[in-house]
Parts: sequence; structure tokens; C-alpha cells
Amino acid sequence: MTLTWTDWQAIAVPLVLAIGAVAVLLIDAFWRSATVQLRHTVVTLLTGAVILFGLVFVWAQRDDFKPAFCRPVVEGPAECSLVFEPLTAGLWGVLLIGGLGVVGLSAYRLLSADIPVGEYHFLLLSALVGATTLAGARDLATVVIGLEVVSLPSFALVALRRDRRGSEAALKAFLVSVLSTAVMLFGISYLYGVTGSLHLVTIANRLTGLDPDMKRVAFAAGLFVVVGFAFKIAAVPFHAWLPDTYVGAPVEVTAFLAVVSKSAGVAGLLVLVVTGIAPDGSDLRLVIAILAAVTMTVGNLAALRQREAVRLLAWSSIGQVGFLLAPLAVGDAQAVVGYLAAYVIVTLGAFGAVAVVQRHRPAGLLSDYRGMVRSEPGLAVALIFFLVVLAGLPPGLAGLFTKFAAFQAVIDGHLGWLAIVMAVNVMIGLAVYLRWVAELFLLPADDPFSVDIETPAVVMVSLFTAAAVVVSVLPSTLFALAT
Amino acid sequence: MIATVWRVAGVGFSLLLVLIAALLYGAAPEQASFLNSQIGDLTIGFAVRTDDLTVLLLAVVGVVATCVQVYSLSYLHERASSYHALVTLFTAAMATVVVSDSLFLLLIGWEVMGACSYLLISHYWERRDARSGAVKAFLMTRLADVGFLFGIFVLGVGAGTFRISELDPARISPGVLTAGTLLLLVGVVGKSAQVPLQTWLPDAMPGPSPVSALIHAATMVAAGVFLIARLYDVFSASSTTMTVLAIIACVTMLFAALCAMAAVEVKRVLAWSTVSQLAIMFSALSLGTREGRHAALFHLVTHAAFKGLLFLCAGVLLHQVGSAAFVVLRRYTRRGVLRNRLRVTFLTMTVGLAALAGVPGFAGFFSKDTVLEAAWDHAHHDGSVIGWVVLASVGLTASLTAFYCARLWLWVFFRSPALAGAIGAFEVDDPMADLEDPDTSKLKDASWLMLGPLVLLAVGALGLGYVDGLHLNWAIALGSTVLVLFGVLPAYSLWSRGADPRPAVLERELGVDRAYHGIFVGPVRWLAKLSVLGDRDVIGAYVRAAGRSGTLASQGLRLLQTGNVQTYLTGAVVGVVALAILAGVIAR
Amino acid sequence: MPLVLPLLLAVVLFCLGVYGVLSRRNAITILMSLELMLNAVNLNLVAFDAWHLDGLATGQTLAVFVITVAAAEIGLGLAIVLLLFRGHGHVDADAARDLVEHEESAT
Amino acid sequence: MTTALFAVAGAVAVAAAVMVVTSRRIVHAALWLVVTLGAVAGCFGALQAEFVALVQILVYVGAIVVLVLFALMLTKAPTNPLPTLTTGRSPFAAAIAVVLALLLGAGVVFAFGNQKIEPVPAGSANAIGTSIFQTWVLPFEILSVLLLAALIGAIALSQRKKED
Amino acid sequence: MNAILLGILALPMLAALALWALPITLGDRLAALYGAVVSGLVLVGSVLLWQRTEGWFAYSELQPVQQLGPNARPLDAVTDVPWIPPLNVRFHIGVDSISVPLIILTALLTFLCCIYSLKITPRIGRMRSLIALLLVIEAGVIGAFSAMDLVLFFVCFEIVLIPMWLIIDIWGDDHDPAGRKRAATTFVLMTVFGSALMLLGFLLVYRQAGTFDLVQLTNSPVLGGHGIPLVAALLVAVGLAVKVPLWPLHIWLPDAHAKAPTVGSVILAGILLKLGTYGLIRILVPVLPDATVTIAPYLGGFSTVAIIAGSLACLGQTDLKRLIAYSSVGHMGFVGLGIASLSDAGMKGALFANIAHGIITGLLFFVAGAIKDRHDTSDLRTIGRALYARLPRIGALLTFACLASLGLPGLAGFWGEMLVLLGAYDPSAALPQATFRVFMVVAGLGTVLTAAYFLRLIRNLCQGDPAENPASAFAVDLSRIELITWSPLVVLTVLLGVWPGLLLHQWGIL
Repeated sequence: MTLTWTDWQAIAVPLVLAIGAVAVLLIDAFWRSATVQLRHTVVTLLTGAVILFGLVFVWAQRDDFKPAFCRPVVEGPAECSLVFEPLTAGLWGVLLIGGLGVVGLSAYRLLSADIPVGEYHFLLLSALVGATTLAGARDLATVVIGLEVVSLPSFALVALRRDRRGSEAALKAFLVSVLSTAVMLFGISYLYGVTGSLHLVTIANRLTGLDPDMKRVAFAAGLFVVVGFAFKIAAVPFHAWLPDTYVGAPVEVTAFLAVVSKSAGVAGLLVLVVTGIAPDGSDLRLVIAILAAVTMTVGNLAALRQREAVRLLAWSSIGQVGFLLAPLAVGDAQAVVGYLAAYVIVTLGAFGAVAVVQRHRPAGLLSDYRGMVRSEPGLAVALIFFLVVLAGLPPGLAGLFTKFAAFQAVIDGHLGWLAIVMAVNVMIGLAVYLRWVAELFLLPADDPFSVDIETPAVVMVSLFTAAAVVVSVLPSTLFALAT
Repeated sequence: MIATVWRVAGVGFSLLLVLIAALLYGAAPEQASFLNSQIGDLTIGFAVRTDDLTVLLLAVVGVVATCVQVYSLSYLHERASSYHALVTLFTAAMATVVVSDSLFLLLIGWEVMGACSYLLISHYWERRDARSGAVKAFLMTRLADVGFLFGIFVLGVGAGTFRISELDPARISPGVLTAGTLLLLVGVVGKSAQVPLQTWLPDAMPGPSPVSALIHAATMVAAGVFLIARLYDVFSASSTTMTVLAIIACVTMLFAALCAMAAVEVKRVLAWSTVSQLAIMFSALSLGTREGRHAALFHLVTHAAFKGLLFLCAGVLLHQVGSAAFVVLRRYTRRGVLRNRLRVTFLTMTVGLAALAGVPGFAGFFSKDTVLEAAWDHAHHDGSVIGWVVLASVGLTASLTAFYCARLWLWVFFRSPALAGAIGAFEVDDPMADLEDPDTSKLKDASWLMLGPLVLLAVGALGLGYVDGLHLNWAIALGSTVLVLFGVLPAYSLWSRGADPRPAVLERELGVDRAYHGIFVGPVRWLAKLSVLGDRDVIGAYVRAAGRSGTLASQGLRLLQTGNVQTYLTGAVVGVVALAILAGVIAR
Repeated sequence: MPLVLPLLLAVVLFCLGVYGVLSRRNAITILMSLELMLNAVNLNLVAFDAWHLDGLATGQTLAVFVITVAAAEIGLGLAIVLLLFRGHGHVDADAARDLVEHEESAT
Repeated sequence: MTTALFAVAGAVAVAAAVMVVTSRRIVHAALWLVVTLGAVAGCFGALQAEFVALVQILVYVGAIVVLVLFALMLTKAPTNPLPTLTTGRSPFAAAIAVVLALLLGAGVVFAFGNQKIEPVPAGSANAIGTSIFQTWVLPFEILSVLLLAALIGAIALSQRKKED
Repeated sequence: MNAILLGILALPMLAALALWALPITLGDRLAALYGAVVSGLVLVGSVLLWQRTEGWFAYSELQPVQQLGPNARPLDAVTDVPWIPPLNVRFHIGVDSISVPLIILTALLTFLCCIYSLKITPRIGRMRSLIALLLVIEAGVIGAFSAMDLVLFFVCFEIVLIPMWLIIDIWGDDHDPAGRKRAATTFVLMTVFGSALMLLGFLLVYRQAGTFDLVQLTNSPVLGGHGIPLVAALLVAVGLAVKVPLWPLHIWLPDAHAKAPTVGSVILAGILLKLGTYGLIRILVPVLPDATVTIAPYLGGFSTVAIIAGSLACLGQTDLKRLIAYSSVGHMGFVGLGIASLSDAGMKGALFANIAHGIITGLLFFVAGAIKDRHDTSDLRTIGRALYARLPRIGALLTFACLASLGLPGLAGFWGEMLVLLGAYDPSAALPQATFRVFMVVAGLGTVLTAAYFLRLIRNLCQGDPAENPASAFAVDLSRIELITWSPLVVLTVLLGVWPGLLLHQWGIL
């Protein structure tokens, strides 16, 4: 087959990212003469530029519809491996913004000195290649391989500090992930067996006309596929690796896991749902709804009593995933992408702030943040804002409206019970974040945190704050991502 | 400085009322409404009116208030500014009631009076009895006022208006009329301390005596009588209400008179006598005739004069002697100084008691005769049972009244021949009785600022009986005189023997107060405790339990977080199986 | 040949793999069990491919991909295991518990 | 014929797999794994998927198992039987596995119980190559990224820190 | 007009941000002065919104409003621009005669709180933030009172939560850090839960009607008293009832009020509680009329229970601020009963009682705060008795406020309760008359209980033997700043008491 111009356009972003990855690796490996600072800066800038190019590209093409790697079929729509459409643009936007944020958080003096710079950025870009492919994938082979391309570099990143904690964290994430991959592949094999195809369009078409016995297998297969993603996004009960891994990884990598890796998982699941693997009214959606309810409840409840900042963020991110799964369960892509966008921005911000504190107070306890509104007002206000957005209360209107959209999706999807669970969880979640906010406001602090914050960190946290403010004032920008 | 301003304002305001009454005298009735708002079909707003009743009551209120304010100038020195301000407000509230043509304006005056009386009764707030008496007064009248308010609703909604002058009994259905008037009657009963809401009035006596005079003579308690007189058409249109009123009045007048016979404190005797006398007015009103209304109002006016006088006299005793309890006064009487040193007080009090007792020639005699006559007319000519009952009970009450007046007068001012200098009837339970005799050297009559009002009111108590024109029914006059004698003679007889039998049941005022305490106060306190505990241990428990279960769940989830990746994997696989089964079950 | 034969074989292998993952202590044996699971997947794919016979060899292609993925996984996985061994001195998956929240740090 | 071949190979695979997950000697388990993988390759052959079978032998037996053995050596895995190789949770794990197997097996039997396959030689390298380069270009390309990333990752993790 | 409304919305918000941007060293006095100037401007602006037009833009005793025509009583100061088109949310604000008085009350109380803070500051200081938070709350509340879009209302409803939480948590009772934290958290969590339920109700309404716009919804309400509308009404009612707070959802209130600083209590009781009742009147009744009829008896029943239970709980209190807090439960019960009666009188009574409660309870909490500041406790037993002797003017003001609060005719508290009782006597024809008559009688007895606990308070606090309760050395009577800040409330209490038409007339015939 020959690749058409459309194909090239559609995979331009992953392609550029991949090329950028190799370039970064080569620069770092062969430009030994430069100082560490210079090399790091160049690598950061190059990586950022590549991602930025991707963002610009996505922005320029946001309204296009570009099926790529297609194969005409005798009956039914053409089978494509990758489709660039507004939803893809929205997801890529979120993923790339997340990647860009992580790159910013990994600038010189921010990234732990133990981590090899070239490999770090290479792996990061590789993961982004996988993530973007996954978000645009329309066949199961691409989906599963894309997912692997997100996952394997992530585990390498987790262990990249090559210390005791990192290796344990990576092992946990790795084992859970490969098990989930195996489960998912098993499911895919059944899906293939039942429908005879790996293309989502065709599968969705053929799923409708199955006899009951086949339907049962198809359901189990779909369940296994969903479970694979559930591992990835750490939905309860496939979540337990997450807190340990988050704590064990370097903070920047944790941010990466929380933002890019998780968004990729959500994107994959969303693709499955909207393309019809889990059509409206199917049991799979019910499964996702149950997962959503259990996930948000467990995540928020467990976060209630955490005393370490990263662990609290870890559990709260589980809770947030629950909220993400709720609109997913009814197939409301707009609400999901909007939620994801807001989540990505403020999570990056929160991890940025946490990274600053953690660099100087490695214990990472919530009590380290005591009295920060006085001692570090800028950072504290930013962190409070991020937390409030996560909680979904004004002034964090971005969080409020994305939660609102989630509620609306669930109500429109006639899942009243899930809406009630969500309402309860809004309350529990608020309790979680308020504990932290209260620490920040506590005065007088006996040992207030006050340091000379690194310039890149200041810049990044300011950027995240600005972005969060913008999407709070104009929440429609969030939902414009996927229309 | 502020006190002076309020003193001047108080006296000035009272005089202004008198002046207004004088100006309005004889003027044609008028009404005016203002500040109205539309609520649905109803208009809620204010309205005032002037007519004979208004003028009469304004005059009474003005005169009594003037007397009280002037009297207070000398009587009271501490907290004078708040005192005078409140008395002025009190008077103004009564004036509002009197001139109001809107039920709501009337209610405002009605309840502001209640609040003022509460504040004035607790003027000596360092005294326990003043505090509790005040609270009791306010709460009981407030309870009654709820009924009053509902009565306003019933009548107002039934008639489509809250204007008194537009309330036409003919346009209100009988059921609504009865319900409305009965509910209004609840308010009246409370305000005028009729049975069964009588217990607050005697307990209100710890307030300053001038205030008692104001409350008992012209304002507060008289407002009930005024209200029924004002709404007489409406009330008399409901025979049920009138019957109830008659029963209440007859029971009250006898009950109160009996209580007065056993009271051992001048002000308490006077308080019960007020209840009794008000009941007489109500009984006259309950006749439902124009004569009855006239008689009631006539008695209201004379009563205002002599009861105001009596309370002010009691105030002099309190002010000069320090107490109005028989047991204290007796110690002075034993030495014979009270009558001589407080000569003006003695004389005016005598006049007042005579008027109260209905001694022929005094104002009370005439007004009471008018009541009897109206009852007689009603009973005799209309064949009304109510008339007979009223006649009988008023007659009986006249005797009892004469008895306790005579008892009071004799025991307070005169040495009992049987017990000259010895332990007397009231010393039995007085722990101070054997101690030194009081120092009487400084005892003297009060200043003329206080005595002036006494004299003025005494003139009224003497002369008001004649202003209505003398048209005595000689038979009734004779009969009532005999009844008075029947009352006075036993009192004299007992006094001369040095005996003052006070049946325990009467002294406890038939145990009503204690019963109320048991029935209402106790359970309410219990419920309050229950409510606090309920909030804390039931409703609050849910909230706390929610919080605690959240914490516990959090702890439990932490336990699941073993750090062992294989338990994580196991959990995940179990989750897969469970999800498959669960979804299968739900889908089924 | 009945289709269920390879399918049941796959189920058995898969569940043996699951058992191995859940019950083996050594991380390398866990990885080996995972290979069993992936083999079960491949068996399924090849069997379904033979059943469908759509001429595209989709199942077999994916099976090849899966084998490649497995290779990548095992490569990185062993690197992680070796790193763990360097840090901890053992490769017991259930003994690596440094990251769990410690009792005294929780209130 | 193919059925019998498949049955034999399958039986060997299951038996060897049981040994893989139950053997108390790690090295033995690894060697049993070789047997299993070989037997599965035989199954592929019986299903006429010769290319997959070849890849299986090449990649799995040739590369992966060797890697595993190296790793066992590097982690100083003992060759004597280890009673602690299997955790105490294994009965529970077995129960889960059995339940899962029953569920899946029942589903499979109900769904595909009557189906027959007639393996024809469709799995030649040619056919698969055509399929890959006609239909599965994108996953193939991405797979290359995966392999590269895994490789670089493994190398990066295996490097000692600079200080060391 | 709409510029004024936008101005009084934006000014406090921007001023708060500017205040935080100012240096930390800014003196407490200066911050309070700044707040006073800003809130004073807002007060002026809100008074300028006072309009001559009568009535409410739509609602006529369950009459289908279409008969009035959509423009029968137009809103004032309307701004209507799209905000979040994907969610169909508009920034639609406007005022009418029921919102303007509440806006003015908000502006007034905030202004008074700022003035009060000029001299009297919480011990912990940090005035700059306190003032800024007060301004944020002001903006949020004014926004809620002028929102004509359900989502905007919801957002404004939520805006006040975090600032109020901070006010209680930081400036609350400094003797009981754990208690104040618990109180603040309970407050914010319960309210958030309630508002989340309310949001669900809004979304159900949206699903039925396809719009969040209140004007449209009022003109073409969601009809039907069963099924989805009923569920929506229940959710909205429960959500708002938490804020009101209606028994048995009131449990957050006593603690929150008791632990909050003086200005916090004033704002909380005076303004925030009104959001709930305003929401009931503005949203529940017009948007879901039939479903409201279905739940009105229960609303009335719970309100009546609130009146009795709140009053009884007051009788058993030993803490001054808790007592006043519980009194709010009773008073808001009256408001709830009035709304439940769905009659003209009941609605107006509820609206009036809203305003009156804001003024009187504001005054009560000011006075209670003053007493607490002087004695460093609000425990009645510790404060002792005979306040008349020690602090005669404050005692007198307390007595005045108590009398006003117990509904003495002639003061503001009376008219609302009276109209509510009248409404319960003569409820909307669609409701069970006998049930509401029972409510009326019970609520009437509640007024007696109200009187009882206030008299008990006066008796136990103000009166008593001065010899046994010596004055403390520092206790000074009414200071000038207290006089200045309290006198407007006293004046308004009397003014509204003798001239209820000032507000009632404004509402015309609902």
C-alpha cells in the first residue's frame, strides 16, 4: 500500500514526536562537549518545540476530518487505523498540553540530577507518540500497541532515577500493567473471534447482530478490554499500584503519570466507547458506571486521611478518574474531554507546586505546607487555586463546570444513582482538599516553608495558574476542545 | 439629664392625651387609614378613628397617666429615664389601641403594652420575684395574643377587611363569627387576666406601684374591656361567645374576690380586686345590651379612678414604710402611727376602698349599681338566664368585695382591740415578729408630688359616680347596700376578735398556679432538654456518624494498601471476576 | 478440528498464567507466567484466524505483534527486575514494600 | 490428523505450563517454559500458522527464554528447590483461576461449541507480510517505536549512575 | 441600571483581589477602611437599584404566568450574554422587587461589618484577608440574588462557601480550634452536598425544559406534580433546605454560628441563610409549580417542626451565640412555612421575614459578639447575670433585639411572622387547608416558645443581682463604633415595624 497525503497529515504529530525523540536522544548522546546546563536546556527546548509544533498542528487542523491508513470494505464504512477528527484534536490537545507541562516541570534544576536527560526526554516523547496514536486509533491492534507505547516508557521513567524506591515503584506499575495488557489482549482475541475484525467500526457493526451466546463472549471480551484501560487509569479495584508508584517516582514523572499516562488511558477508553464497542445501553457502560461510582468513592475516601501531599494527590486523582468515568459511561465525549483538560492543567499545577516544596522538604508531608499563605503567598495561592479547581468550587470554576458537565451527562444518560453518588463524592472530595487548604492557611506556622523558588518553576506554575484562571473565567474554552 | 427629658416628655405626653381628649370631645366620629398594602384580596395597613369611646378612654388614660407620671417624679429615682420612657410608651400604646380602627394597629398597641408591662414589672430586675413575675406576665399574655391574632385572621379573612369600622357582623357567617370572637376572647382573657389566665396579674405586683396603678387602672387590663366594647356589635352577634364571656366573668369575679380575701399584701389584694372588678365589667358586657356596655364602661371609668388611687396609695406605703405586706404594716399599726403620720394617704385610701367596696355615695357604688341594674333589666325583661347569673354573682361579689376592703382597711390602719400590741394574725408566720419594733421616728407622709395625684384621684373616686347623671334604681341600690353591709360586718367582727382566717386553699389561690407550672412549664422544660439532646445525639449523631464512617472507611482502605503488589494483582483479578458476575446479574 | 479445542487450551493456559502471576513470589517467574497468558492470547488469535479464514491473516498478524510486544515487555521488565535486585538484593515481588504508607505516619 | 497433532501438542503445553507455575526450582520452571512455548508453537503449526510458529520459536525460545535465564543468573537465583517460591495465597489464587477458567470455558463452549475449523495453509510469511504492509502499517510502525523505547529504557535502567 | 448592577457585582470582587495584591503590612484599620469605602459604594449602588415598579416579574399565586404575558413585569438592570455556549449557560442577571431588598440588605450588612471592623477586630488579626473575604461573599451573594440563570445562581451560591469556611476556620472562636474547624467543615460539607443535590435538580429541570434561563422557565414552567418534576423539586428543595436550614438539616448551623467571629455570624445569619429561602421562592415555586404543590405540605410540616424544635432547643441552650443560632432555625422555619403556603400572604410574609430576620439577627449577633468579646466567652453561666448593671446600654440593646426577634408587633419581626401565619390560615387552594391550619396553630404556639426563650435569655443574662455578678474590670459599655454600626439596624427594625408597606407595597400583588 502507498501512504497518501492524508495519511501523512494524520500521523504528522506522532511522527514528528518520534523524530524529535530520536533527535533528543542523539543530541544528548553525542554532544558531550556541552555543559550539563546547556545540554539540558537545549533538550528541553527541543522537546518543547516538538510538542509545541504538535499543538500548533492540532490547532490548525482542529476542524478537519482525516481518516488514515484506510482499507475499503465491501460493505459498511471503510476500515481505518487512525482517524483525525475534532475529538482526536481535543484529546491530542490535552495530551500535548500535558506533555508540554511535564517538559516544563523537568527543566534544568527542576529535574532530579540522577536522571539522564536525553533518555528522559526520549522516553517522554515516545510515550507521547503512543498516547497520540492511541487517542486517534481506530483498530484494536493500534490501540493495544499504542497503549504499550505509553506504558513501557512510563515505567522506564519511573525507575529512571535508578534507586530503591524508583525500582519498586516501576515494578509495581509494570506488573500490574502487563497483567492488564495480557487481560486486554485476551479480550481482544475474543472480540476478534466474535466479530472477525480488529477495526472498531466493523466490530461495532457486527456486534449488533450476534446471537446471545456470542453476545456473552463479546461482553466478557469487552469487559476484559475495559479492564485493561481500567488498570491504566487506575480505576478501583485496579488502582492499588497507583499510590505506591506515585510516591516512589520522581515528582516530575508522577506528574507525567497523572497527566499524560492517565489521559491516554481515558482517551483510549473514550475511543472505544464512542466508536461503538460499548454502545448506548450496553452492559459495558453499566460496568463503566459501576467502576466510576466505586472509583470516585474509594479514591476520595482514601484521600481523606492521607498525610503526604503526593499520596493525597494520588488518591485524589483516583477520585477524579471516577468523575471522568461517569460521563464516559454515558458516552459524552465533550464532557470527558473538558473534564480531562481542566484536570490536566490543575494537576500539572498542583504537582508543580508540590515539586517545589518536595525539593526542599523531601518528607512531603501536608504539614510542610503550614502557613504558606504568609511565607510563600504566590505559590500558596496558586496551589489553593489548583486544589479548589480539583474540588470544583468557586473560584475554581473550571473544575465546577467540568463537574457540572459530568453531572449533566449522567443525568441526561438516566443514571440517577450515579449522579447521587457523584453528589456525595463532591462533598467528600471537598473535605479532602479543604484539609490541605486549611494547612496552607494555618497561622502562625512554627516552621514556615520559604525558599528561593527556581525560576523555571515560577514560570511554569504561573503558566498553569494563568491557564487555570483562563479556563475558569471562560469555561467554554474547555468544552470547545471537543465539539 | 436624659432622665429629666424623659420625665418632662412623659408628663407632657400624658397631658397631651388629656388635651386631645378634650379637643375631640363632641367631635363627629371620623376615620382615616394610611400605609396600606395589598395582600391578595386583603388590605393590611393602619387606620385610626375617633368617637365617643375613643374620647372617653383617651381621657381616662390621659388623666391616670398624668397622675402616674407626676407621682413617679417623686416616687422613683433610680433608672428613671428608662422608667419614664417605658411608661410613656406604655401610655402611647394604650392610646394607639384606643384610637385604632385597624385590627393590626390595635394589635401593635396591644402587644407593645404587653412588652412595656414586662419591662416595667421587671423594673427592679435584681429581685427574683420581679423577674419571674414579668416573664410570667409576658408569656401568658403572649399566649393569649396568639389566639387574638388568629381571631383577627378569622374575622378579617371572613369579613374581607381588617378595618374595625367595616366589620359588619351581618356579612360574616355565624360560624366564622363565633370562632373569630372566641379567639379574640382568648386574647382578651389573657390581657385582662380572667380565668383561666389570671395568674400573672397578682405576680406582677413586684413592679413599681405607679406602674401597677397604670396597668390596673387605665391601660393594659382595661384594654380587654375596651376591645369588647369596641367590637360590641360583632361580639354581641354571637350568643355563644357572650355566654362563654358571661361564664368566664362570673367565675372570675368570685374566684378573684375569694383570692383577695385571703391575700396578705396590700398590692396583692388590690390586684385580685382588679381581676374581680374587670370580671364585673365583662359580665356587664356579656349581657349583650346597650345598657350592659354602658354599665361596663361606666364601671371602667370609676374603677380607673379608685383603683389608680388605691395603687398609688399602696405605693406611698411602700415608699414611706418600705413594704405593703400586712405583716410589716401591722407593726406600725400596733404602735398606731400609720394613720397619723400618713394622714393624706390614709384619707385618700379610705375613699378609694370605699369606692371599691361600693359604699353608697362613692363612685364604685354607682357604677356597680348600673351593672346590677343592667343585669336586672336583662334578666327581668328579657328573661335571660345570663342576666340572672350575672346579677347573682355580681351581688355576691359585691359582698365579698366589701369584706376584703374592710379587712384591708381595718387591719392596715387600725389596731385590733383584741390584740393590741400582741402578736396578731399576720405575725404567726413572720420570723421578724419578735424582733425590735420598727423605727417610726422618720415616718412621714410623702411629698406633695405624690399626694397631689392621690387627691385628684380621690376626688374622682368620690365624684365620678355623679357625672353619669343620677338615675338610681332605689331597690337595687338598697339591695347592694345591704350586700355591702353583709360583707363589711363579718370583716369587722373578725378584726375585732383579732382573727383572720385564711383557708389554705384560698391562700394558694386554688392551686391554679402550681397546676399550670406542672402542666406547662415542666413539660416544656423537659421537651427543651429533649430537643437539645435530640439535636446532639440523634440528628448530630448522623452527621458525626457520617464523618466518622468516612474516616473509618479511609482507615480500612489504607489497610488494603499493603504495599504487596501481588495482593494488588489479586484484587484486580477478583475485581474482573466480580465485575463480570455483577454486570451479568444486573443485566439479568 | 473443533474450534473449542484451541480455545479451551487457551483458557487453560491463560488461567494457569493468572494463577502463576498471583501465586509466584519471584518477579521473574511472574514474568514467565505472563508469557503463558500472552501465549494463550496468541492461540486464540491463530485459532480464530483459522476459523474466519478471511484471507487477511489478521489474527496471525496480531499474534506476531503480540509476540513482539511480549519481547519488548520482557526486555524492559527484566531491566526493572535487575534494578530491583540492585536496590533490594532480592527479586521477590511481595517483599518490596518500601513505598507503603507507614503506620506511624498515619494518624 | 491435525486434530490429533494439536491435541498432543496441547496436552504437552498444559502439562508443561502446570510445571512452570508450580515448580519449586526457578530454573526448572524456566526450562518448562521452553517446553510450553515449543508445544504452543506446535499447536500453531497444527493450525497451519507456520510463520507464527516460526516466530514463536525464534523470538520466544530463542530470545525471551534466554533473556529470562540470563536474568535468573544475574539475580543469583538458586537452583535448589525453594519452598517459598509460591506464596501462601496460592490456594486462593488457584480458586480464582479455576473460577475464571470455568466462566471462560463455559462461555467459550456455549458460544463456539459447534464450530469447526479446517486449517488451510494461509499463514505463510508471504501472506502475513502482505497483511502487515497492506493493512497494519500503522501498528507496525508504532511497534518499532515500542521496541526502540523498550530498548532505550532497558539500557537506561541498566546503566549505573554516574557517581557509581 | 444594568451598569449599576454589574458595578456592584464586580466592584467588591475586584476590590477583594486588589486588597490581596496590596502588601501584607497594610494596617488592619486601613484594610477595614478600604472595605468600608468599597462596601459603602456598593450600598449606594444597591439603593440606586430600588425601583418604583411594583411586583415580581412573574408569579401569581400559581396562575399560569402566560396570562400575564412574558413582559408583564420586566426585570430591571438586565444583562444577558452567553457564557458557556456548549452547556447552554448564560450570564443573565437582573433584579426585581424581591431581589433588590435582599441586595440592599446584603450591601448594608457587609458595609456595617466593615465599619465595625474599623475598631473591633478579631484577636488573630489578618484583617486584610477578612475584609477581602467579606467582599467576595458580598459579590457572591449579590450575584445569587440577581442571577436569572440556574447555573449562574448555583455558581454564586457556591462562591460564598470557601470564604465563609475560611472566616469560620481562621477567625472563629480562638478558644476552640478543633471545634471551629469542625464547625467550618461541617458547614461547608453539608452545604456543598445540598448544593450538589440542587444542581441535580437543576439538571433535571434542564432535561425537561431545555433551558437554564429563569425568565423562560418562569414563563413556561415545568408542569406536572409527579415523576421527574417531582424528583427535581425534591432535589432542589432539599438542596436549598440545607442552606435555609430546615429541620432536620440544620445541624451545621448552631456550631457554625457559635464558632464564627462576630462579622461572620452576622453575614452568615443575616445574608447567607437567605440564599436558601430566596432560592425556594425564586426557583422552586415558579419553575416547578405543580411539583411544589405536591411537596408543599411536607415543606410546611418540616418548617413547623423547625419552629418548635428550634425554639425548644433555644430554651435549653447555655451558650449565647448558639441560642441565637437556634433562634434562626425557628425563624427560618416561619419563612419556610410561608413559602409552603404558596399564598400571596405567605410568600410576602416569607420575603418580609427574610429581610426582618436579616436585620434583627444581624443586630443580635452584633450584640452577642460584643458581649462575647467583653467576657471572652459566650457561655451564659460564665458571663454571669445582671448585664443591665454592668453594661446597661448593651443590655438594653440586647433586650430590644430580643423583643424584635420574638416578633413584637410594631417591630420588623412581627409582620413577616404574622403574614406567614395568615398565609397558613388561608393557603393556596391547591393545598390541604386543614393541615395548614394545624401548622398555623402549632407555629403560633411556637411564637410563645420564642418569647419564652428570649425572656429566659434576658432574665438569665441581663437581669439578676448585680452584687453577685461584679463587673469585670475591662468591660466598657457601648462604644461609639458599636453605636454607629448598630443604629442603622435598630432604625430599620423600627421603621419596618411601623411601616411594613415600605416593602410590602414594593411587592405589589405577587
